[in-house]
Amino acid sequence: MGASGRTPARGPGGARPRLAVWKFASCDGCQLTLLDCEEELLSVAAQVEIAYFLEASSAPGPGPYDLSLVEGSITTPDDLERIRHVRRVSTRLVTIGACATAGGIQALRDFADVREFLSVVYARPDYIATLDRSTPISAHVPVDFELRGCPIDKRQLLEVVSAFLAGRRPVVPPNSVCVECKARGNACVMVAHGTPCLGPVTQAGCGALCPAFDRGCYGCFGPMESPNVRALNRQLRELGMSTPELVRVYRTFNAGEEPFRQASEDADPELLGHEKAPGEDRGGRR
Amino acid sequence: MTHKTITVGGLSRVEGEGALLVRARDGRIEDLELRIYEPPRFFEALLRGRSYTEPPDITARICGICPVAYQMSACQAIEAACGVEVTGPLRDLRLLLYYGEWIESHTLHVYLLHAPDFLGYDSGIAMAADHRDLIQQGLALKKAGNDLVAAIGGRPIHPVNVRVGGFYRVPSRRELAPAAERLRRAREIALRTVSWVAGFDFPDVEHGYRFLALRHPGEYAILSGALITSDGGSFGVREWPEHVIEEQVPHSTALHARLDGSPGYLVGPMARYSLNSAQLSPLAREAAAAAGLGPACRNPFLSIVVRAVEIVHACDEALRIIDDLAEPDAPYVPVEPRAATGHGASEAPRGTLYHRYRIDADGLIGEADIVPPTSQNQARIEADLRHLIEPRLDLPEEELATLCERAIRNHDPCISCSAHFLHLHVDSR
Amino acid sequence: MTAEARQPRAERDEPRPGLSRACTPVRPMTPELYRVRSRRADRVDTVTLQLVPVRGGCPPYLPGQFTMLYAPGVGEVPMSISGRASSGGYVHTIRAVGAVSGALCGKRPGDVVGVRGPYGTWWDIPAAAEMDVVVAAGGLGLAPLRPLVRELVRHRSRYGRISVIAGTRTPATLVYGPELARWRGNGVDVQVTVDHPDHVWKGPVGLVTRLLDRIVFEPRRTFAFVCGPEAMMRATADDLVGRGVAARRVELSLERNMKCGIGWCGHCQLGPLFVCLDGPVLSYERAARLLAVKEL
Amino acid sequence: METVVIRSLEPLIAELRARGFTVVAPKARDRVIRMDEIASESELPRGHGDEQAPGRYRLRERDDEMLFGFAASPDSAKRYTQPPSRTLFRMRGENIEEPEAEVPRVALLGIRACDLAALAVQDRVFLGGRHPDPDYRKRREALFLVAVNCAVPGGTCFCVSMGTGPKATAGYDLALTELAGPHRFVADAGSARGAEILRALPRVPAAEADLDAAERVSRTAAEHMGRQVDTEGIKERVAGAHDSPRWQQVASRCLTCANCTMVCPTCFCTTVEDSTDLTEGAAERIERWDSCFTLGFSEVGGSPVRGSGAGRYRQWLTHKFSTWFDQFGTSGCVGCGRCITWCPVGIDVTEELANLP
Ligand SMILES: Cc1cc2nc3c(=O)[nH]c(=O)nc-3n(C[C@H](O)[C@H](O)[C@H](O)COP(=O)(O)OP(=O)(O)OC[C@H]3O[C@@H](n4cnc5c(N)ncnc54)[C@H](O)[C@@H]3O)c2cc1C
Ligand code: SF4
Ligand code: SF4
Ligand code: SF4
Repeated sequence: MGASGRTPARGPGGARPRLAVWKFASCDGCQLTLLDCEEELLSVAAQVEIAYFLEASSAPGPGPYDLSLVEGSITTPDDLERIRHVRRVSTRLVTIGACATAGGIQALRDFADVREFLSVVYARPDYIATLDRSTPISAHVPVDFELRGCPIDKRQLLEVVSAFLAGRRPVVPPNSVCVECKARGNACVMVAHGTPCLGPVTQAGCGALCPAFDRGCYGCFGPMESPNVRALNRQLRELGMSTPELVRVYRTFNAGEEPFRQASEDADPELLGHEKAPGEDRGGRR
Repeated sequence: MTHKTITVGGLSRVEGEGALLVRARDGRIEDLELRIYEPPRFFEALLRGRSYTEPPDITARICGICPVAYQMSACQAIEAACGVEVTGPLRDLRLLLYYGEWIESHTLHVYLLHAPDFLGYDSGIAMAADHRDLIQQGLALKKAGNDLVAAIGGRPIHPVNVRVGGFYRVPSRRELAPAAERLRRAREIALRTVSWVAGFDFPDVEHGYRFLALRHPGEYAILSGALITSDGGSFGVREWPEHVIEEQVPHSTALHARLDGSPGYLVGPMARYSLNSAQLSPLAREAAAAAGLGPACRNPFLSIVVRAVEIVHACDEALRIIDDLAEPDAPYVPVEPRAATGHGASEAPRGTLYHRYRIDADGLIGEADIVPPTSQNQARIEADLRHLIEPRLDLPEEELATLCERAIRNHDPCISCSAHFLHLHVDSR
Repeated sequence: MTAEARQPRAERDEPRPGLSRACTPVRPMTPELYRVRSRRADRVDTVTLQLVPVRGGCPPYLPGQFTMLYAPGVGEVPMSISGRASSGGYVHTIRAVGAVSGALCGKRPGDVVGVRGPYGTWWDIPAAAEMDVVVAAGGLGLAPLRPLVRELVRHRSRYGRISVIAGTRTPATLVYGPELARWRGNGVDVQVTVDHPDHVWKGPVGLVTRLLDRIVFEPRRTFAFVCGPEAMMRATADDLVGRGVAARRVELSLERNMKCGIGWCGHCQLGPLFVCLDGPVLSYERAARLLAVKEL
Repeated sequence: METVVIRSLEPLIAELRARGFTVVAPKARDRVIRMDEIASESELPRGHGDEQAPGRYRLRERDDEMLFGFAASPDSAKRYTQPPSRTLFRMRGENIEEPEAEVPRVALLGIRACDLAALAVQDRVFLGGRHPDPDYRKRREALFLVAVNCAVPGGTCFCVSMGTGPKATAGYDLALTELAGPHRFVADAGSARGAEILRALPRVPAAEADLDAAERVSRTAAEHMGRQVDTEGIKERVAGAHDSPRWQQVASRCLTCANCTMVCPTCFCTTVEDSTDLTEGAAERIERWDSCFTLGFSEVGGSPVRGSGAGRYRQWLTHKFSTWFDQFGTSGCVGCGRCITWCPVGIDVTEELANLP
């Protein structure tokens, strides 16, 4: 995969490239990020034809699209079909956000019984069509690039869009949050006040926001390129985190990312008892 | 015999995705469904077993458009359970954060989603081709809201600085200064926005809405208060479960909320305005009067004016708070868990948002209930549509479909925040 | 060849600490603009570009050196100089493997690219005088070797036997075909082997090292220049050394990640070396130990 | 110029500011002592100390009036000589423009002997080679350095082992030793402009007793190093330890998070990032801090040369204590201890070195 887009994305005859934004199970926050580019929105719109973006326009243009941004995870049988359609009509497909990239918070159902979840919320669960897993887009169709974050970062979104338009590799460094944290000039919250932090195992991109606000990173950008969760877990325990806390901290918005899943299971192997049998297909990726 | 089906598939310019299905026979509507594709995400279920400190971050993810609202209702519900009340400068900061979200969310709706309806464009972006300065001014206003949320919360979507009891760190005056600067300009834009939208052409409709909103003795209620209704009812937040009942109706696509036994009430800007307009800031009241709004508003198409007025109020109040913001002693008040149930409600941009949590002595959540504004308005929106369509069934289908979309957008339904809308795939027979 | 190339090796290996030079007005990280003068597609994924400076002249280079080539807005990568452009500039042969190389390959005559350099060490051609010369290339390793061979051919009489052995994936992926033929006509033994023959290929199949049996050289009086994938270079150098060629007379050109080309970014470190400054051309005597350490 | 005694730093701060320097000095902020802009002596962390251990830093109250009663702060001079990121150039059409380098005129008040040694190392990296960095030179020349000799080394300091402290011996404009009872500073100038500034301040010549007291401060500090390293033959020892099983052991603890390289005052590695502007197709390149702990750092042909944590940790330690000598004729480590304190899991270079064969 990777994003070595060799030729810039251009529509036929040098027309403006056509952009589409799709939504699956999600909170809308990631696609809203596009509308939150207040200073850049009109320039983006001048460079690309925003051809399909239901949140913003009631004139959906027909496919094919040069670049599709996909938000949300796959949780229903219909969506399973729809994502295949999206892939067919898109030259390049980029997933935006933790839902699309890792299954999102709704992937917590993977650790429980979805029927039971249903009955907690709905009196008549039988009306609800849902899959028992929340899976990332890449579990169903090939993806050209995955942009992390819950929500994604606005600068990174613009970077990905402009990189795809210019035909270069997006500059989205997969290293730890610590690199950004130090560049920003934060004092490490773990070292300076013993606050547990997932920064060392989490991918950069947010600009080290949480430490800048005196709290530990909670991993909303998912695992960094070479996360040593075991080593971090030892330290987090030293700082006073209990086993259930450790399990919970990895089971939030990126629970479906393998290293985080692993980390939560490592933290408490016993918790595995009443969950799915090991080895069973987890519907994840990699 | 005429038989007519109107479908508006892929409802646009609403946050989230939905569709409308209307079946009519012989000039009468037989069936009207506002369909929501939003797949269920089970927040209430996945909150069980989590720590009482987690709902602000977790429930923010219900809706990327009003995450602060979720954080505020969640914090207050948990604090109520633990017997803590956040007051003074910390409460002021919360309000400030909330105003930021109001400005952002309302402006998004007014400029990019709703105004194009009145001016005949498909989108705000398309509108920019002819009205670049207008849209740019709207974007600047929106940015002022976002910047305020980011200055206090770290980022506009899913802010990181909110915790049960207050904040992780209190931003310094220096950090707030640029946001304040932008707000001053934003207030001017907001005023211009009111007169701009007041000049739109509005269909002459009025509905006999039954309104529900918070009321606070000292302010135009946003962060907290008690509930009041337009038919004179009032109750405390903790009595919510006795008054508002959510039902799953087989022939409907959503959990329908009933207020004191009957369905079809309305929350949101029109409700707030009609119940509390006297408490708006003087500047906002002036703007409302100049725009021709009376003390109440029952024409849903005018909701865009009400939103604009609320933006003025938010800018005005935010500036007032910033100007006399005191430094809190600590960024948060400690909140110790105890076995109890807590209720919290606040006014999200789209209306009253209620949370309830039962926690145990160790702070683990046993039960969570979240009632978002859109699910409360669902039945009322359908009723609006019926009224609107039935006399106009002869219109060309496309025109009718457009009208319906507009009528839905009047209520700015945020479908993704409907934590438990249904995807119904079988009709009732 | 410029006079510098004739300098003995010791003079180019000055110890750097303490060495200082007046600052140039232009930042060392800012490229000069060059225009694509001509473009030749060598294979499906490989092109040769002639680049000439948009203004001013271009600094002299020595065979083996590289430039940092910038595809505007896409990125900058190291590229060996594979010749001098006829009107004073550089020739680069580029294979499209990723974003930057792909963008460079897409450049057309008239387009502008950025160039910094030339950088790095060069083939020690003077040291090969009077000796048999073995030039071994794997794939596009032929690119930095091309100016070297041309230099050898130009002064053919200074050297003993000259052999060029080249390995390539398939007959179709061979670069510089016509030129190889010309070298052959100029007293150079040119041998080519392929990994995957097609139906017309009649030549040898397999690793480049197997060609060593097919050429003639006197190991004790031989100088070898090797460039290709690292595994190929190590195998070839080991083989040559095994046959009695002194390791200090075997030169390799190494590839490492480079972001600056001038020793600032640290990416190209190989133990004590910066490949951009101390390489890319290194004697096997120095390189063998380093390449033997995993993940150095 | 002779050594003098000054009573207060207020005149010095005022003089520096009058000469157009932004004065940057230690300040207690965010629960650490950090380098930050100050306008007056009152902003210095009087009565604050620190406690440093592997992976641990705590601010402590001191029961005296010392202004500099703590060890190395998380910030070194690196941020001012080599900013975390900078724009290299912009290209529009066929035009390349180089933005003026930002050259803050900063007086660093309270930097330590190890920091000065680190600046000397950086000078070799950025100015000593074939390709000196003109921007670095400008930034470097714009700095005014007021060193303070360490009185209370931290638990992770080992400058004595590295021969870089605790007393500043070169590379400063002014050097101060803080003395108590009465509270005063012994000051001497290390440059002409330092001497000039000193002459402008209210001062008295240092008495024998002052000099003795200052000497005692540095001697005591030298005796209280938190850590030590046996530097005998260290270059060869580390280089020869390629195959030690110790790398695997440390890799099982190392997070490959890169904090150590970010806080290290001499780590200089950077990467570049190219971007294009959506509006007008203008291209830009920035340079930013990078680290040998990232995977992209050594990526060739799509995969990293140093894929394992062990390989990356080995690169870092070997570079600092061995190959740095080959490249720059000096050690890459000045013994400031920052990498030990700020490693979130407390990996200790001195311990790792001691455990190598
Ligand atoms: C001194 C020196 C001289 C050189 N001379 C030449 C020369 O003369 N000619 C020449 O063609 N090359 C030469 N190279 C190699 C050239 O520099 C590289 O091919 C170039 O840097 C590739 O950059 P890129 O941006 O095009 O590819 P990149 O995007 O960096 O990708 C490079 C490779 O990695 C793969 N890749 C990229 N991203 C991923 C990913 N996410 N996952 C998996 N794989 C990925 C690509 O498919 C490709 O195989 C030389 C290198 C050096 C150091
Ligand atoms: S290696 Fe560690 S102790 Fe040495 S200079 Fe760097 S940060 Fe300081
Ligand atoms: S230790 Fe690593 S980051 Fe530091 S200078 Fe060396 S290679 Fe660069
Ligand atoms: S040694 Fe420590 S600070 Fe450095 S990369 Fe490893 S864990 Fe991070």
